[in-house]
Amino acid sequence: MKRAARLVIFYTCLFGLWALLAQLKIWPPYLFPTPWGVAQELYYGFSDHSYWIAIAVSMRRVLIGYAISVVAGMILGLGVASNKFLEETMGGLLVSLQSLPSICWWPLALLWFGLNQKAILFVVIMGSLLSVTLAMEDGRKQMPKIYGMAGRNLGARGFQLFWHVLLPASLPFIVSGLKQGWAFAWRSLITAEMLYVSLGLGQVLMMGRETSNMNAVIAVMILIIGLGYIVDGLIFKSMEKRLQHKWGLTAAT
Amino acid sequence: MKRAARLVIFYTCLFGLWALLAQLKIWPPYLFPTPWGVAQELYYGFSDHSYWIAIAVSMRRVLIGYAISVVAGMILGLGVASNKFLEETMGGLLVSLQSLPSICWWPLALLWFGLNQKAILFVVIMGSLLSVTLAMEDGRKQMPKIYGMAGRNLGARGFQLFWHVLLPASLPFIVSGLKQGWAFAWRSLITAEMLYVSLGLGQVLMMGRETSNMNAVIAVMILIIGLGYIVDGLIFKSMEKRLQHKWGLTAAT
Amino acid sequence: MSSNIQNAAAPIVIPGHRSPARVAGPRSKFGPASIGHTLGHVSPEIAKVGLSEICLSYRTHGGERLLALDHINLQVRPGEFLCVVGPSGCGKSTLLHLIAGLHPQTSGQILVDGRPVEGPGPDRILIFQELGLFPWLTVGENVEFGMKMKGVSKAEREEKTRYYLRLVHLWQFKKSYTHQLSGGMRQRVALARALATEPDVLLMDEPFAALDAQTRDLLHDELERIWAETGRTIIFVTHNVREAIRLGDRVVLLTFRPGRVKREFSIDLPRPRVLEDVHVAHAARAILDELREEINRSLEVEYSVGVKPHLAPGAEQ
Amino acid sequence: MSSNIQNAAAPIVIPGHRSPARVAGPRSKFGPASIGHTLGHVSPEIAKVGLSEICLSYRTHGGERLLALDHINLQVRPGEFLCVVGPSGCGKSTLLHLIAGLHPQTSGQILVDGRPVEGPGPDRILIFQELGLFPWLTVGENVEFGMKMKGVSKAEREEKTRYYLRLVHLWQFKKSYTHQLSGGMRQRVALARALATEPDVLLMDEPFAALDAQTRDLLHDELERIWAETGRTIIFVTHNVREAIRLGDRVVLLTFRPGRVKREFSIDLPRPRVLEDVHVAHAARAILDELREEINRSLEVEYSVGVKPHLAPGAEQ
Amino acid sequence: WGQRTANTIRVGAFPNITHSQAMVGKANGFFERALGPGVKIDWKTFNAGPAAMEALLAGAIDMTYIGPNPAIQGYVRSNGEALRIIAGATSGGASLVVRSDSGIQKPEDFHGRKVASPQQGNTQDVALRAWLRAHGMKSLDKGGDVQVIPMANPDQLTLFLKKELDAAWAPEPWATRLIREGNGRLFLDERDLWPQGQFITCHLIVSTKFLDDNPELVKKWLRAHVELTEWINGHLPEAKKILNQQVQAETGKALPASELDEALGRLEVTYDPLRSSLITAAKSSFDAGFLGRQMPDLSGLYDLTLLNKVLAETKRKGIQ
Ligand SMILES: Nc1ncnc2c1ncn2[C@@H]1O[C@H](COP(=O)(O)OP(=O)(O)OP(=O)(O)O)[C@@H](O)[C@H]1O
Ligand SMILES: Nc1ncnc2c1ncn2[C@@H]1O[C@H](COP(=O)(O)OP(=O)(O)OP(=O)(O)O)[C@@H](O)[C@H]1O
Ligand SMILES: [Mg+2]
Ligand SMILES: [Mg+2]
Repeated sequence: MKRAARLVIFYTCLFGLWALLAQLKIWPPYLFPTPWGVAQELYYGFSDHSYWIAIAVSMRRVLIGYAISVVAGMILGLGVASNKFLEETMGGLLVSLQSLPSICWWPLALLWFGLNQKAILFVVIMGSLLSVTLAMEDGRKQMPKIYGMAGRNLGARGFQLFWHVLLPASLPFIVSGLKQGWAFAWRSLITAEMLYVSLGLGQVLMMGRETSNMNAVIAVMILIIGLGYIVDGLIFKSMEKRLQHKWGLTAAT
Repeated sequence: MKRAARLVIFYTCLFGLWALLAQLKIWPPYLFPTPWGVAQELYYGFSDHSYWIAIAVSMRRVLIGYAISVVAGMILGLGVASNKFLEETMGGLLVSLQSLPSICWWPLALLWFGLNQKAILFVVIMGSLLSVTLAMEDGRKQMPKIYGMAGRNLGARGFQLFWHVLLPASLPFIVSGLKQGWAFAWRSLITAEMLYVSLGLGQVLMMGRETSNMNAVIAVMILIIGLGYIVDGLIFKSMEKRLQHKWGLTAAT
Repeated sequence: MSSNIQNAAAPIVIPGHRSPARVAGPRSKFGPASIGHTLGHVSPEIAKVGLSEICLSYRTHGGERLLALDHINLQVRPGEFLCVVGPSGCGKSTLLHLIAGLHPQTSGQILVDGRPVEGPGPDRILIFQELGLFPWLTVGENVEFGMKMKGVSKAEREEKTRYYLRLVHLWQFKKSYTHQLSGGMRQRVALARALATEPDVLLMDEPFAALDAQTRDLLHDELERIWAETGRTIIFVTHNVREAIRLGDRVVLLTFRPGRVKREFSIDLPRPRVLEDVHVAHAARAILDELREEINRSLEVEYSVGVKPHLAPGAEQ
Repeated sequence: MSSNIQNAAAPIVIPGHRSPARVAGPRSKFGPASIGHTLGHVSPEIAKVGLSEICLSYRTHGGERLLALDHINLQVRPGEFLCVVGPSGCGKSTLLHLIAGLHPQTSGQILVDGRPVEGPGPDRILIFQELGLFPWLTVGENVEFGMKMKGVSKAEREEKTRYYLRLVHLWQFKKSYTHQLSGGMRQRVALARALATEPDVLLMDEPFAALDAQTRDLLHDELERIWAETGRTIIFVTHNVREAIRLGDRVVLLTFRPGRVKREFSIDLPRPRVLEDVHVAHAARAILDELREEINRSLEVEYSVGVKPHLAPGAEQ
Repeated sequence: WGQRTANTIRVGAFPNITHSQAMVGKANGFFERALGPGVKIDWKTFNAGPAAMEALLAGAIDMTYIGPNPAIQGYVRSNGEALRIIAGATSGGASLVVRSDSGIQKPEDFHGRKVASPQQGNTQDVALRAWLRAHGMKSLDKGGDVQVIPMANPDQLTLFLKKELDAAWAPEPWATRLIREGNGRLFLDERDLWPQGQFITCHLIVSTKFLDDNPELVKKWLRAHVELTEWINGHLPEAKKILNQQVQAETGKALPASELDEALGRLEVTYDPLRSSLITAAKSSFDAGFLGRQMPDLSGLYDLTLLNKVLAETKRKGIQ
């Protein structure tokens, strides 16, 4: 109950501040939209279903792309952390490859897949894959040695060792990295959707910008934040809670 | 020596593969540039100093923006992890705010700062700040409880506790998060530099796209990768080495 | 023999029943209460550490609660060397955590110097059973840590670090990281770290468990000397009854889950005592007998819900 | 008394000098070599575990190397219960790690069943001094872990988990996570986990260090019973000399850094033995005397470079 | 012809008034009807030239409406292989707008000012630089004192309002928006700089391969394109309505009627590719340093045979 109250207070204050700033008219409303302008935009967007469609399309893309990134990133990360050759060669490139803006991958995506969903998925995957890989590698490397030793000592080998020991032992790292990967995936998706208009929130954002419709821009921001909030709550927060419960990272009394 | 040899082999193979693919002419060279085309582009870019300037300008921006993000992100992350109110309100928003593409911050940056370096810095900071915050928060939360207890038991309080215990205890997480933040900073920088052309590698990339000059696009990619590689080696790798040495995460025999 | 050990007050606390501490309880068969100081008379006012009606329960799986400590009443005199023994899992570590102020108790009150404990303080330093050394610091820096937090000057810190690292025979390893040490060496670093902070109250949770007999003996002597010289109050948890008798002014025996004070023994043997001494052995027997009772009770709990695996008849120690 | 303990072979190995194991060394004053089986005759062929000329050095700060084990020669018979004692930091844990195949030795050869050790194997299970329990698994899942890796069926796993958790009195805690256990309880989980895997060779690194006397006694009996019933080979590291004598067929004493085999004692006391027994106490004294020599040597090393802090005269145990 | 003709044609366009034929044709199904039932049109929407050009070069689309600059760049980069311009689409529609309170009255007032263009090296950017040069001024990066700031159109509006920009060379509808919403004033209509007030803003390009493989299809498209162009010119009010509806459908926001009128008033819909204006623009682009070290040969850029065939068949005047 108290938690809910605190949340209500926080968001009320936030919106109040926004409304106040908008009311003061320091900036004209098409530069600094009012909450009610944005609310109206959201209302229209939802009532003509265009926002629902945009959300459905973008969520589908980001979820598929992200899921592939997570699986592939984990495998890659494990490879990099356990294979000396890969570590020396790929390992040093992970951070820098991850620094490449998504737009760099777009020509390649077009070349390989043409203008379609796959190209967008490719950009999303390239945007988040190496982030997950990095997290996995770091998790694997910075995991206390004792877990690996205990696992091997008890007979775990190869995939078993990975699945039953290395993965759970580095889960605290991985969960942290997964969040970053999620953010990367969204950003890449929006970039891709802005390059090639094919529904999705990126399109709404682009069009809002193209038509100088700040209400729409803010509406999309709110939608992205809202979706992130839900996913964070459903996936990451609950993973963290489980982790903290198991590992005893919260007070138990 | 062996390490160097392996690296040489790896990169030779990589370029060989590239050259081979380019030589096979599966795709025309304006889609899939040849290594020598890119080499020439790099040569011209460096000999007329434009790449040097672009690198200097971009590096300066990314380093300043990133440094600010790191400091502010750590403070914020610690706040979020230790203050219940902040955690419940801000904490749930971190992932979703971090998911916002940089382009969303750009109108705000223009509004607040106008046309100058600060606007670009703002975008870079907004791009990486919350990533560092997330890492710090996760590090702080998933740190084994015993360190905090031992620190408090030995009389550490407030800032002392943060500086001497919480920070070093969560350093493995933080280093991992710093890498992700670095990647975010670069991506945001390039986005900003593409929106408002003011020297920098983003401009070179933009021009490459504008003029359908894939050689220039690949050249910029190589420059970004190269810079990332150097920074990774100078900063992150050495931080990791130190950490692994201290914490005994590498074999000691 | 029997005059050397004295059962001062062992109120058997009935669960949920609030019995005041320190009323006369059943006397131990080892001797009259008249010998030695009467522990029952440590009033809460003069006590260095006073626990009254302390309960603590942990959350466990499925939302149940596990009662770890049940109405603990205990007064520790200033300068007293109190040893706490009890079966594994009875709540000894928990008790020290509470006194150190690391968690809040579920109910009851803990007073140190007459003031309620509201968190950790530099006057009470705990040696954790898990040690809690900082892996990012060298051995020397670990030992310095508490002093640094107190603001001790660099020169003094260095001097004390040397002194205490020598004391635990680890001066040579001052620049090593903790992962480079053996189990026993780590335990000695934790000991040095706590001693170097020079607190009023030293809370020690099985600090010698990983040490070989000889090293432990040497450190017993050192600890006793430091205690005698500085007048510190020490609460010492151990599973080794002889060790408790070797060191303690008084030994408190906790019951098996939930932990209650089953009995207190006042140890009046002259110091320095010797671990292998017959008097110590004899005194230990009395405590061990009580302890065995507790263990048997724990086995009953354990096996009350199923078939008992083959168990050899209880051994003698 | 003196017939109960036998110093079988204690070749004092000179550093760097390759002396064959098991040649006759100086005899202990406790008795002739004729009593009990002659340990010197365990040939490498029939040995379950054979170490020859094992050296191990660790990298330390500043690039120096610390010699932890120095030309260790040791043959363990199939079904033997070998105890290893030695001063803290002498290399006992390191030795077990090597046999478990967790690091490579610097030089020398380790044979198990005549084959060189090339990594960990399910035939050799180690109980780590740091336990190495998995915090993401419940107590029950931790115990099951090794069996799961071996591919034991679910039903059998459950049965064994119950059996071994009962054995260590923790069946009630099967659904708890390890952070919810006390130090001693964790140690018992690690014990159950290793026993449940039912390896040929059990390597135990101070497995009872955190247990109270009574619980330890019970587990001594259980361990001895399991050993007798299954004919497992056990290498048992302890800092408790009495415990070594209570359990071992043979006790090996390692020297202070670098660890060498200082002396071996064959324990011929009839089983079951009792920890508090005078025979055990008497036998312990011999080993303790040797141990004291080592500790004194360690102190010399420690204080050779500075002022010695006040040290009480060596205690008696 | 022996080639199997495609049954799908992938066409790019922007939801923008300079892409009038595409928007109107999309809205009323004009092209579908013209191509017949056997051919499916796969419309791809882009926001900017480079993305459309990337897609064309990568073979992800067959044909697109696009501005002159990306077309030249694509042609030059592919050594004349990848694409051909086959018809014009719109002419005009770019203006130099100054902020009303900037105090700029005559060209000399531009000294020391900040002037925006949409993108470095794009059509308007090149026009701006050429115009500055013609008036004896140079941009900052060429040693002059006029600060040419390439930046996205929406951001120009923001900065007009923040009074951080003094002028902008902008395409429609942005020029109109800058005037109406950004407190701007029309300083120069680019049409005034060109003979007959015509210069190419958007044209239709097709990938060479598609053109070679499917000339019939392309021809059908061109015929529809020509007819649609004339229809629009003949039914302007109706066309405007359809155009605005389509733009709203794709961008979520319609232009206010008056803005639309004003913007379209500076535009002309035409199928004439206005080759000479493109060649002139390419020359300026080369002078500004955006076309490499050597003036490229643009002789093969146009392939107007099909257009001329269509024009001849429908008894219209051909284009040289
Ligand atoms: N964090 C926790 N969550 C739940 N239960 C806990 C927790 N910590 C301890 N317990 C339970 O509390 C009881 C007492 O634990 P404590 O560590 O105080 O025992 P102890 O007397 O120190 O035992 P030992 O001698 O084995 O160290 C145990 O039964 C244990 O299972
Ligand atoms: N990872 C390591 N790096 C460097 N030195 C190490 C490392 N592990 C152990 N040592 C050193 O090796 C020596 C032997 O350590 P080991 O843990 O084998 O001792 P031990 O006999 O088990 O001692 P204890 O009884 O205290 O557990 C010690 O001096 C220790 O400092
Ligand atoms: Mg404990
Ligand atoms: Mg050890």
